[in-house]
Amino acid sequence: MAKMNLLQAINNALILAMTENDKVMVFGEDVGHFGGVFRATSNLQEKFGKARCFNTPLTEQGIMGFANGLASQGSVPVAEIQFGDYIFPAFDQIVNETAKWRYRSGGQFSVGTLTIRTPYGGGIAGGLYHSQSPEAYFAHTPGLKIVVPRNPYQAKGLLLASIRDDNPVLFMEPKRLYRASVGEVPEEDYELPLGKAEIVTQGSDISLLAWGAQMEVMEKAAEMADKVGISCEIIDLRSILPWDVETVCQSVVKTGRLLISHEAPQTGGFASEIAATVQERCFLNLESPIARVCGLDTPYPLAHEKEYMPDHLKVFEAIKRTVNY
Amino acid sequence: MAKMNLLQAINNALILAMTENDKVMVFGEDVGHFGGVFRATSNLQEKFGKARCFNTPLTEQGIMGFANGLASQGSVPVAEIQFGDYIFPAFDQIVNETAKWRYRSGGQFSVGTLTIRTPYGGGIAGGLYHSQSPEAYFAHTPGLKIVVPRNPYQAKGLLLASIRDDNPVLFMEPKRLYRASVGEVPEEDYELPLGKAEIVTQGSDISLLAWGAQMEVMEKAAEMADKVGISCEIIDLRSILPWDVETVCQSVVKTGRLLISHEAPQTGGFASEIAATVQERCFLNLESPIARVCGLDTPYPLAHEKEYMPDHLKVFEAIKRTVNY
Amino acid sequence: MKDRNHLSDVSLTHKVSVIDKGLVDIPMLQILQPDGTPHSDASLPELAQEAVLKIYRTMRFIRVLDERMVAAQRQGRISFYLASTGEEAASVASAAALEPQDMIMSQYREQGALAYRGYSTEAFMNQMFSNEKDPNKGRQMPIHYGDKALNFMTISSPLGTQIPQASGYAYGQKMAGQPAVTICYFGEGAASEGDFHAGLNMAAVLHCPVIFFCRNNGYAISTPAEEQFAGDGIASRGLGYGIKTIRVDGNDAFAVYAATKQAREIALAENCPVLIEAMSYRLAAHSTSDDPTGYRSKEEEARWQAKDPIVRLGNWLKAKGWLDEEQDGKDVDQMRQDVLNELKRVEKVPVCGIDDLVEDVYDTPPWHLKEQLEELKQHIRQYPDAYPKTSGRL
Amino acid sequence: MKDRNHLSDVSLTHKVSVIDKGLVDIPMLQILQPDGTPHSDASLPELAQEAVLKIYRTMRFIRVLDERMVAAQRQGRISFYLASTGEEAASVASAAALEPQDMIMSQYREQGALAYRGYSTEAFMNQMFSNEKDPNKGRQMPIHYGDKALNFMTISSPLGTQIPQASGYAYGQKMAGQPAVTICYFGEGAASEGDFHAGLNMAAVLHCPVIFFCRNNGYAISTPAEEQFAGDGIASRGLGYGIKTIRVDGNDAFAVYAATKQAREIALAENCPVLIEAMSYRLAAHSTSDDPTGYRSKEEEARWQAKDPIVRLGNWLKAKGWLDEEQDGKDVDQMRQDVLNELKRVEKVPVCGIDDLVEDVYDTPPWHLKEQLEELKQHIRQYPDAYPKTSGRL
Ligand SMILES: Cc1ncc(C[n+]2csc(CCOP(=O)(O)OP(=O)(O)O)c2C)c(N)n1
Ligand SMILES: Cc1ncc(C[n+]2csc(CCOP(=O)(O)OP(=O)(O)O)c2C)c(N)n1
Ligand SMILES: [Mg+2]
Ligand SMILES: [Mg+2]
Repeated sequence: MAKMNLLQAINNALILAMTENDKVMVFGEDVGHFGGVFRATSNLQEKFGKARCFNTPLTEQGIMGFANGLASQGSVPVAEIQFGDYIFPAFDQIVNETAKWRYRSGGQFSVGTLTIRTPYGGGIAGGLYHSQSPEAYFAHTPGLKIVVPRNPYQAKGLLLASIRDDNPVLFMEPKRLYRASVGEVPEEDYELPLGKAEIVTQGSDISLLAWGAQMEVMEKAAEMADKVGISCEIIDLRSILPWDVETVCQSVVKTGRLLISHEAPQTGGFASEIAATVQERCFLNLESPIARVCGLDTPYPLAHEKEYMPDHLKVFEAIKRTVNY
Repeated sequence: MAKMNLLQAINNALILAMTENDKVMVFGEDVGHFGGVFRATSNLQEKFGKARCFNTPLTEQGIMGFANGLASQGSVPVAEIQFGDYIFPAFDQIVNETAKWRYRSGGQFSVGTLTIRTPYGGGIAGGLYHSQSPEAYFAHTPGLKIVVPRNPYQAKGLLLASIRDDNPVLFMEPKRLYRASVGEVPEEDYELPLGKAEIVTQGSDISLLAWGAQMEVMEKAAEMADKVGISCEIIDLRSILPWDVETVCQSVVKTGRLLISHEAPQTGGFASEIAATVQERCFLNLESPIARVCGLDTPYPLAHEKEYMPDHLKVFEAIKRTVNY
Repeated sequence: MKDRNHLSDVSLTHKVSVIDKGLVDIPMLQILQPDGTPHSDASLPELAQEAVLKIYRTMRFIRVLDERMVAAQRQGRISFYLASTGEEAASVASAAALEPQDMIMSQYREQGALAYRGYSTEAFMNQMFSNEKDPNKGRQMPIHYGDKALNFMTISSPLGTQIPQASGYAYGQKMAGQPAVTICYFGEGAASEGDFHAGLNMAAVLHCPVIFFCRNNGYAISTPAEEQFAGDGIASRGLGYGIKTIRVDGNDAFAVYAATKQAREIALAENCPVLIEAMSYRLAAHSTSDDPTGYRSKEEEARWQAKDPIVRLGNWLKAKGWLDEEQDGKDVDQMRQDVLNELKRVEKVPVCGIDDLVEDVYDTPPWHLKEQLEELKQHIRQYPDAYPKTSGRL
Repeated sequence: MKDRNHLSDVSLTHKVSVIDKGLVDIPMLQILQPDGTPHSDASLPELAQEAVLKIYRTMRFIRVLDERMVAAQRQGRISFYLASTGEEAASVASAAALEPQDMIMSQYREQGALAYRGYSTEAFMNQMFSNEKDPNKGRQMPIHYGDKALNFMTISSPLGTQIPQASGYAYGQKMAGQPAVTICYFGEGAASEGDFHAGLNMAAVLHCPVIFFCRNNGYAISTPAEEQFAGDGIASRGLGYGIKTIRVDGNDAFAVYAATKQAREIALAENCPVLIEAMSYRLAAHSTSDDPTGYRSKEEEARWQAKDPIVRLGNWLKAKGWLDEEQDGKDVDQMRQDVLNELKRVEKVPVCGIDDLVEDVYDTPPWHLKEQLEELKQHIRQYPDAYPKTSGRL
C-alpha cells in the first residue's frame, strides 16, 4: 500500500500496463517528455522510450483516427485527449468508427484494445471549455464502454481493467480530484470490474446515485441528511455504459426512492436514461418521483460556477423534497 | 394550395426565404448546380446565382465552421449536411461553437441566423451510415434548437420559422418521407411555431409521443389499438429542443399513460429525457410506467433492419402492455 | 536539454515576396501511351507474362463485375452498387505492387485491389446480398467489403476516416517489426476532410510506413475538382507535409505499378509515408443512385473513354504477343457467365439468424442486449409473417 | 455543359520521379536587423512618426500588462493568465496594417492586436476579473476577450475552430460589398487541427478575402515544432492550397506591418485568402499553468531574448531620433502604475447578477431556463452564505 493521489494512481496503472505488455502505447498532446499538462504520463517516455510514449501533433481527430488504426492492428493504444472539452473534434472517429468497427466487420476486425483517457468536469474555474462533463454524448453510442473512477484506488483498478478489456473504453478522469483526492492504493496489480456499480454506503430511505467527482458531493449531502434522520444509500455507478441496472434497481426496490446527480446539463444528461429505466422497472416500488440534481441547461459558466454546480446543498434539499413527497 | 412531397416543400421554403432576404445563402456538398443528392436545393443556383447557392469542398467540419463565421457576420446561412450520419465531423463546430457563441460573448455576437439542414433516419436499406437518427446527441446541448417535421406542410412552415428564428436550428428531415410523403401545401409564406408540440389525434387511454417519420408508425399502431378498444392520443413533438413539456404533461395528466418512440437506440435516446421529466411532473397521474419503443442498442443494421425498427407492431404491443399494466 | 531552432532552415529576404506559384512542376508518370505503346524513354516495370496477365485479367473481371452488378441493381436484385469503370488500373496495379502482408485500407471504389488479392466472385456476392456467408455478416450496404484473411480492412462509409487510421496501422506494423506497409486509398474529394490533414501530418511526424494513394478522378459525386480545391491537385499538399510525393497516370497500369512499387520500397526502407496521386476519371456514375448527365457532358466522358486503362494494357499485351484477341473475348464471356451464375446462386442464401443482430457490438453481448434480443424474439414469434427473413429460423 | 479537364496543367514524365524537396525556398521577410538597423536594401514601410510610436507604445503596454498580470495571477488575484512576451510585434504590427472595419478572429495570444484597436486597460481588467462590466459578462476564463464595437470576435478556447469561421466571415463581408477583410490568427500548433485544412481550402476555393496569420513560435505548450510537423513550416502548406503566401520575421514590426499591408491589399483586390507565417518564439511560459523549464533550455531562450521585437523597434526609433530614452522609461513606469491602479479598482467590481446565468443561451430564456433560474434563486435565498457572489443582490 502507498499513499497516492489520483494522478499518481493513473500513472502507476500506466506503468504496470506498459511493463506487462510492450504493445501498450501512450500518446496525445504533450504526453511525451513533458508528461502531459496534468502530469499523468510523467516519466513514461523515459522508462519506455519515445516509440511507446509520444507527443502527437495537435489534432484530436488525428489522435483518435491514429489510435483506431493502431488498435485494429493489434497494438494497445492508450490515447489521451487533453481536456474532455476537446474531445468533440474526435467525435466522428469515436462514434462512427471506434464504436462501430467490430459490428460493421462482423467481428473480423476490432479496436477492442483501445482506451481513451480524458480529464473531465468542473469546479476549477475553467469556464465553458475546461469544465464539461461529456459522458452523455457518448452514452448514446452502442459499442463503447464508459468508465469514471471516484478516487485513486478506483482509478488504478478501473484503468487497468479498461486497458485490458477487449472493448474500446472511454475512461473519464475527474480532474478536480487529480491532486485533491489522496488514498491508499496497493502497489501491485489489481483490477476492478467494468459494468458494475458499487454501493458505497448502505441506507434505507433513499438511493443516491452518481459517479466520479460528484460522489464526494453525495457523501456530504448524505451526512446532512443523516443529521435530520434520513438514511441514504450511496451508489457509485462507475460504469456509465453498459451500466449496472441490477444493482441500482435492487437498491431502489429497497429504499423506494432515487436521486441521481451529475454536473452536466440536465436535459439529455445520463440521469435521464437512469430515471427512464428505473421508473419502468421499479414503477410499483417508487414512493416519489426520481429526482435529478444536475447542472443547469446552460453552457458551463465561470462567474456563476458555484451557483451552477449541483452541490451538496442542492442535493440535500432534493433529498428532503423526495423523502417528504 | 399545391400537392407537394416533402422535398418539394423544403425546396419551396428555401425559394421563399432566399427571395425575401438576399442574405440567405445555401451551401453544402453537391447542393449547387446538381441541387443536392436528394434534390432539395434544385434550381436554387439557377435562380439565385452561384454566390448564394454553392457547392463546398467535402468537409463537414469546414461547412459548419464556415457557416458559423458567416452567421456571426450577419448573413443567414442554411447549410446542408448530406446525411445525418456525416454530421459528426462537425460535432465540435456545432456543440462547442454554434451552441455557445452567444453565451460566451455575453450576447455581443451570435450565430442565431444559422440553420443546419440534414436528412436523417432509416428504413431505406442504408445500414450503419445512411440511417442514423442523431437528435439525442445534440439535445444535450443548451443553445441549440432542434426541429423535425413529419410531412410536407409541417416541413415548409417549420423550415421557414427555423431560418427566421434568431437561434441556431438543427433541422432534421426524415429522408424516408422525402418522396413518400405527399400533401397539400399552401404556396404562400407561412410559419409554424418552434418549441410547440402538436396533438395530432385526441384520445383518452394513452398518449403516444414521437416525431418525424415515426409519426406514421404511431398512427398505424393507434389504428390497431383502436380496433381493440384503446383510444390513443397522438402527439408530434416537432421540436426536440427546447421541447414542449406543457403539452405533453397535459396529455399525460389526461390519459395517465405515455409511450415514446424513436428510431435511435434506446439508451441515451431523447425518449429517456422525456420519460425522466414526465415521471417527475406527472408522478401521481401515471397509471403505468412510461414505455419506450426505440431502436435496439446496436449500430444501425442492414440485413436485420426490419427487426431493428420500432415498427407499428412493436408499438401496438407496447400500447397493450402499458394499458393493461 | 536539446537546443531547438525552428528557423534553422529559413533564408532571408528584405522585400515582401509573395509566393504564388511556389511549387515545382509535379509531372505525371506515364509509361504506356493511351494507345498502349510505351514511351521510348520509359523503362517498363519488371513483370513476367503471368504477372501482367494477372493485372490485366483482374481489371477485365472488375469491368465485368461492375457491368453486371449495375444491371442487377437496376433489376432490383441488389439495393446499391458503385462501379469503378475507367479506374481499374489505379486499384489493380497498385495492389499488384504490394505484398500480401501489407494492409489495404480503402475508400469504396477499390474493388480491383480486393479482386487482385483473391477475393472470389462468391465473396463479392455474399457481401452484396448481405447474407450469412459474408464474413461481415451483412451489416453494411453493398460494396462495403472486408476480409481479414486478405488483409483488407472492412470499408466504412464516412469519408476520410481511414486516412489517420492507416497512419496508426502502419505505426503498429513498424513497432511489431513487420516487413509490411499500409496502403490507404481515397478520392480527391475525401482529401478535403480534416482527417486527411491529420493523417498525412501525423504519418510524416511519426514516421509511419504508409502509402497514401489518392485517386483523383475529377469528381466527388457532382462536385468537380475545381470546386474541391484550388491548388495543384492533391500531390502539391504532400510537399507541404514534407512527404515524398509521386504523381502518376492512373489509367496506365505500368505507371501505377512502378510508382507504387517504388513508394513501397521507400516507405519500408525509410519508415516514412509516400503520397501517390493517380490522375484518372470516374467514367461510371458516382453510384447507382447517381445520374451524371446532370453535371457533365458526353464529350467530356468520350475524351476519357479514349484513355481506357484496360484497352491500353490490352493493346500492349497484344503487341507483345502475350494476349490473343479471340481468347480474350472468350475469357470475358466466361467471366460474365461466372458472375451471373454466382449471382443466381448467392441471392438465395439467407441472411444471418436474428441472434447476430446483437453480436459484435461488444466482444460478448452485455445483459441489456441479451434482454433486447429476447424481447425481439418473443415479438417475432408473435408476428412471424412480419419478419419473414428471420422468423423461419427462430 | 462546361467541359472540364482536371489534368489540363499536368506535364508528363516517363521515369518515376519522387518529388521530395519540391518547394521553392520560402524566405523570411526581415526589414530591421535584430539590433534595429534596417537592411541596406530594404525599403521601410511608409509610416509617420505617430504611427510607428503607436505600434511601439502598444507593444510596450502589452509587455507591461503581461508582466503585471502574471504577477497578479501568482498573487492569486486572477485565476489564469497567458502572456505574449516576445511575440508583441506579430500581433501589434499586423493589426496596425488593418482598417477598423476588418474583423479580427484571434486565438488567445493576440492581446497586442486588441490593445492596438483601442481596448482599454479597464476593459482588459473587466474581462480578467469576469465582472459585470465585461461585455462578455464574465462567462469565460481570463484572456478570452471580445469586443463587438472594435470588431474583435470573442475568443473561444477550442483551437483552430476560428479558421474556417474566418473564411465564412470574410465571405459574408464580400457578399455584403464591404471594403473589409477578416484576419485570422492561430499558432503553428493549432494549424495541425482538421479545421485548419478545411478553412484554408474553403477560403481558396470560395474566394474569401481573409488573411490567415500563423504565429509560428516554435512551441505548442511543451510540444516543439519538430514534433508538430515535418514540412517547411506552415507557409509550405499555403502553396498546396493555391494560396498566396508570405513568410515574415515575427519579431520585426516593420516586416510584419509590410507583409500584412500587402496581404490585405491582395485579399481585397483579388477576393482571395493570403497566408502569412510569422516566425517568432514564445519567450513566455505557455500560460500561468505552465513551466517551460521542463522542456527547453535557458540558452535557447537567451538566443531569442536577443531578438526582442520591442528592443529592435526601440533601437530604430532612437536612432531615428523619434524616441527619447528617458521619456520612454517614464512612459513605461506610467503604464505600470495605470495597470496597477485599474487592477485595484476593477477587482472590486461585482460579477453579474444571477439572472445572467441563463441569459444568452438563446435570444430569450425559454420556459425551462426560467424555471431553473427560479428554483436556483429560491435555493440561494435559503443558503445565502453559500453563494456570496450573488446572494446579496437577489
Ligand atoms: C464524411 C462523409 N461525408 C459525405 C459522404 C457522402 N459521399 C459519399 S461519396 C462522396 C464523394 C466522394 O468523392 P471522392 O472522394 O472524390 O471519391 P470518388 O467517389 O470520386 O471515388 C460523398 C460526398 C460520406 N460518405 N462521408
Ligand atoms: C481543440 C483543442 N485542443 C487542445 C487544446 C489545449 N491547448 C491550449 S493551447 C495549446 C497549444 C497551442 O499551441 P499553438 O497553436 O502553437 O499556439 P501558442 O500557444 O504557441 O501561441 C493546447 C494544446 C485546446 N485549447 N483546444
Ligand atoms: Mg473523386
Ligand atoms: Mg505555438
